[in-house]
Amino acid sequence: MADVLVPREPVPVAPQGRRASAWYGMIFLVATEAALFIYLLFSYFFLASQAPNHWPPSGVPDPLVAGIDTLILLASSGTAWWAQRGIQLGSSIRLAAGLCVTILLGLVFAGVQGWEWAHKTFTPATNAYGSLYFTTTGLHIAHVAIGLIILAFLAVWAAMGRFTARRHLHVVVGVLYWHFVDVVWIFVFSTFYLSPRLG
Amino acid sequence: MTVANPVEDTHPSPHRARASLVRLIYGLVGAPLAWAVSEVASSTLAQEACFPKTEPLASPAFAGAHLLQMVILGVAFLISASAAWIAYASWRRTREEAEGDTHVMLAAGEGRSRFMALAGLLTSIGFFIGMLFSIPALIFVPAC
Amino acid sequence: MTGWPLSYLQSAGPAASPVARLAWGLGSVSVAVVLIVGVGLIAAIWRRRPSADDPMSLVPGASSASGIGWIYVGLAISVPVLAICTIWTLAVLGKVMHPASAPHLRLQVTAHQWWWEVRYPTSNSQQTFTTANEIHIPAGEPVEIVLNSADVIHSFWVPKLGGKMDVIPGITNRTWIEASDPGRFRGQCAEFCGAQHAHMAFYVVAQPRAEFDAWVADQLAFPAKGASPSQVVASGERVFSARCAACHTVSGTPAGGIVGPNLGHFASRSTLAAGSIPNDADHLRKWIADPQAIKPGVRMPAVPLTTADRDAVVAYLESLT
Amino acid sequence: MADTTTETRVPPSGPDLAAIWETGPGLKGWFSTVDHKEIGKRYLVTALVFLFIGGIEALVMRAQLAQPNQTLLSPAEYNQLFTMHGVTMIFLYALPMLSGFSNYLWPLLLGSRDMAFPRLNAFSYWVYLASGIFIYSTFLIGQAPNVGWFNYVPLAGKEYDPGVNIDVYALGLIFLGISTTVGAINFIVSLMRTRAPGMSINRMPILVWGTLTASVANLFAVPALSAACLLLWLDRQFGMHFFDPLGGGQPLLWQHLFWIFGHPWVYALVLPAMGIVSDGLPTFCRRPLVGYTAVALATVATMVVGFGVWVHHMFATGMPGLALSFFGAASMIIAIPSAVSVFAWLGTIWTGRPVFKTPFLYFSGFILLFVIGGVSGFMTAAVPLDWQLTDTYFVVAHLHYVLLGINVFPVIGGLYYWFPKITGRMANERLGAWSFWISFIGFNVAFMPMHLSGLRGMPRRIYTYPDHMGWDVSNLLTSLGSAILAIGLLLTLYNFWISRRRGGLAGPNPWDAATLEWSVPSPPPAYNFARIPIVASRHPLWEVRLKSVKSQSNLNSEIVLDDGRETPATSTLDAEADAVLRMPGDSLWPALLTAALAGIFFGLLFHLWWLSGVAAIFSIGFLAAWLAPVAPPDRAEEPLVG
Repeated sequence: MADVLVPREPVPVAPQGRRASAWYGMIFLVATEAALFIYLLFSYFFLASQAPNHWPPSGVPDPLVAGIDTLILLASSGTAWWAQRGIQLGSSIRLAAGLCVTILLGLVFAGVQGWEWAHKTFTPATNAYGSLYFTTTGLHIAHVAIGLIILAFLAVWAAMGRFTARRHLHVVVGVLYWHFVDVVWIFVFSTFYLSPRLG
Repeated sequence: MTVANPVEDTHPSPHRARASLVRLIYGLVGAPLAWAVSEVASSTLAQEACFPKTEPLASPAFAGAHLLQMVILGVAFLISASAAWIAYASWRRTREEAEGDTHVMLAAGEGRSRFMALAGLLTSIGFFIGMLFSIPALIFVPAC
Repeated sequence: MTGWPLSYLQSAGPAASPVARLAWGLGSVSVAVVLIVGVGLIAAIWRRRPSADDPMSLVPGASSASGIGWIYVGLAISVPVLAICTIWTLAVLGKVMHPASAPHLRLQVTAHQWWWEVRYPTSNSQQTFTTANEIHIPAGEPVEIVLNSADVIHSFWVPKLGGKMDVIPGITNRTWIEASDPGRFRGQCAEFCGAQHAHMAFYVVAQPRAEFDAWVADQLAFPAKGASPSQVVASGERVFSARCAACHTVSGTPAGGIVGPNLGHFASRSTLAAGSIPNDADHLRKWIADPQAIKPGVRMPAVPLTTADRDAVVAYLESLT
Repeated sequence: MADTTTETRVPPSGPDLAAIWETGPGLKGWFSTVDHKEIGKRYLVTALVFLFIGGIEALVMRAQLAQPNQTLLSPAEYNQLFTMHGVTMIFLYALPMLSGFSNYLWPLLLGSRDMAFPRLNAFSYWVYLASGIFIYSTFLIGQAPNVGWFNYVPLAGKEYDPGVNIDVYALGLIFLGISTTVGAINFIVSLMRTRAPGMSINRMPILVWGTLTASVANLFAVPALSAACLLLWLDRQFGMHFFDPLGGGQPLLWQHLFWIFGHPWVYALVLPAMGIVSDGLPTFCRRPLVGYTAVALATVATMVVGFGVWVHHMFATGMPGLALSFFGAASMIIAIPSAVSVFAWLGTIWTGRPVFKTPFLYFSGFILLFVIGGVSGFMTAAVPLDWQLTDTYFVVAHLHYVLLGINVFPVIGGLYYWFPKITGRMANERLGAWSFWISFIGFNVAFMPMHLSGLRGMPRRIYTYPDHMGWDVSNLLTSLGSAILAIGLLLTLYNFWISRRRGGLAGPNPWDAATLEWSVPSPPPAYNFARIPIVASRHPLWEVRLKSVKSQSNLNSEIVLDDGRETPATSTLDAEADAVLRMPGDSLWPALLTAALAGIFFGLLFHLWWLSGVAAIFSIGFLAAWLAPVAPPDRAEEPLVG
């Protein structure tokens, strides 16, 4: 009876990719983190809809700089993917290089974000909008920072030759997290920079 | 039960090829999602129409909220019905993958595909009935 | 009924009565469900005990009954009952959301930690007056209550006259009450609001229209009428101005503090400290001497006064009829 | 293939497996173990300790409320006590207790050797323990949380509560949320990947369905609480305005976020417990559960609806009646899946042959309490009636019927049920029966009159009450009943204490139960299964005798996997084996990481920013050391059998 349920031929040990527990674990970690951002964005829309006066109180933010920053972050997802493809083809060098470029792009994103912060006319304590803006983007930057730390460790491990074409689960899982950081930014950006333009 | 392939007989779902996973999952989640979205959307609409800012209004801020709520509910009914129909179709294709009729199925749950199909059918019917409970709200409760 | 001042199972007005009927109805359904399931459970348990002599009785699945019929029966009973109860509930909701006719009287009630400020606006803005912890309404008429909070969330609740309505800072909520007949109804803050949440009661006094109008006229008469002030009352007023007026207003006098309740017509109120103790000279003396002993945490401090000064203040306040 | 004569067998346990799987000796072993059974036991014991602490808090409050106008407690003390009672029971007892069951039982029920992430499992326990200590740390200095377990703003804001009382609440629940979240992920992935071959989703025990449902819900619900607590903490520490109407914030935002979390959470507290009953009751009725499909579905459906009813905690907030009606209707239909479960249990008893062992008493008593808690919930679902019922003792009675009736009674029954499996010895039946009847009577004497207090208008959360309100007798009864209930619970603890040494030897399957955990010795070996079972039905140990089951499970399969810590991975729906998982061994990193995280949170609480900073750096280091890539296994592929 074992034939169907238990294959006779050998099965992978410590499987990679989508048969690995860690891959599932990251998917669900991303799901719960996404929920966290959804609740923050819910808070934004809730307070926006109840605001007695105009919203945002400090005027609609200019999306130009943040928009360019968004493109930089999206590009970093591309380079992360390129790095991951590298190790899948067996190149530790390409992995390490790709990760370094990704980290660089991530740092640029964070720097531009810092510039944005410095040029805001309000602070987190000015009003609820300021609290929302700085908390949500701040929490996102915290995720970027964690992502950068992950990528840095991956780059170091890659340089140490810890990954091979067949063993690179850490890369797959870490890059998955980085993609999440990028995707969630699209929603944060749309909420804060684009949605006030709708009405 | 006579099955041509005795090896297949030991599989939890011998007829798994007969019902696609997408259809099984639509049968399972279609109605609950439709219900959840319609409920939250309708009450958000009611909130916005009557208590948009810091004071309750005597009459809705915008006309058509009531109509829109009915439309939302109607769409949700349609989605539930379609989910029920698709689940039923999956059930018909897979209901013989293990012994016993619907009652045995409900009691024992053997046959993984038909389990999912039947569960989808029951879910869809259940949430369809659940949405019926929203109708009196639209009839008896004033907009504001 | 008189024994249960906050019971809502007996109601006294049209905002509460349909709900009281609903409570009895749903309560009866609930009790019936519990009894039916309870009897079924006991019967099921005692129906067929396994016998020690018969080892076969312990073999799993000795009975081939699927038992699925139980679920069918359970659903066949519960779904229609639930549907009927939902329809009834929502019909009652539609009925009690608004009074049958638009209210003529609209009161501004502001909740404070831990007392109620009640403002009676009239068409003439000179003719508004403020009182505390005692709401007079005309019987047989709906009264709209406009609720605001001065600090935290409270909940306005007069069980015999209507359901709760939260009082939330930043938003204005509205509710209505109506007493079909004259009477005195206890109310209570129902949302936890800090140390003295327990002692945040108030009374609604429903009076026949004429009596109510007389009460309003009384409240509007400034300064409070009363016998020509005796010496002790006059001295009490001086002490009050010096020691109490920073927090309390007495309408019609220079005392104008806005932290504590307005004490105009103080003696006309039946209780002290938001329904905590009766309003009489004895209790008032104890209250002024040490409010924290009666209501620990209350915002009113124990103002150090000589016994003579305290007695004078008591006499003064009790003269404010 | 299967050993059909006894259905329970002593596996040919190889010494190799024991050497591979057993925890190392000494203190280091104690801190580094990743054995799910050890972790599960720690969860159970810790949760019982919190039940005990929460119970003492309740008894002190009941002494204060036994009669009107008592002054045993000051309002400040009372407010901390009722808050800590709620926080303890709801956050530190109820869910961790169920996690304890699931941690101990899942791999045994699923036919696996461990959870998908053994180290994460240890981590979730340590964080639970640390956050419990964290939350209680300020209790000792008299500054415990003091505005109720749902902590409404602005009363919880800095202006009205300037001490650390609320900071410890906000930070403590974020901290605990980490434990809940990683635990939930672990359960979900374990379910998806580490079931025995053949255990398709329609053959899983209901307890697994219950915990799965609760875990998925927690994944999406807990972030709402974490977000709310974060925003509150920022409001308090940095003058932000999320909940401050003067700065454009809204107190109601807290209530929405809290209850979006809170309602799914209370279902997470009961669904696994209902699963305990659905799995345990059939053993004592000598027949399979009636309507397995319907009950599994009802479990999931309850949670789906549970996500759409959060506003029923906010009926009195002034939201428009129509908006409330939709939530009221949704709250009504929750009764439908509940009815399915109740009638399935009734049908199981009716068509079975009930055996009066202690677990059966608790399980069948639970059914009645479930129905009572259910119908009072049905009454509060009625919007206009809830305007009267909410915030009175009627709701307090309801939630105690729900949380004690649907959580504590199944939990105690479950402890009696699996006590022989966990300890290898039988609990004392006589003491067990006494404990049930005393607990059951005490519970009802305490909480039935509480409905009456509520119907006569007694508001909740008052530290004292005047006389002549009609509340005297019912409150006295409640206080007496709670003391009786406490005696019953103590009797249970006493029973467990003496039976774990003196009880009769249990053997693998003392109840003649049907599921996989009873196929291994009691207590189970570190590796659980010497040979991974291949499952062919929902009743592997009954199928020979059950007429309705034709297929046969193989409890003596050829899957041994003794080349290291290994367990098979199977596909999610049909459980077809498709890989061999390499499981990590004992590790100190989870405990160390928890210590570092505790440093972060204590630093934030007492504004020791340097401590938080240093601890954060240590956290990153520990995490990196934990997750660093290890040498790959010798072989990339190996056969599962032969």
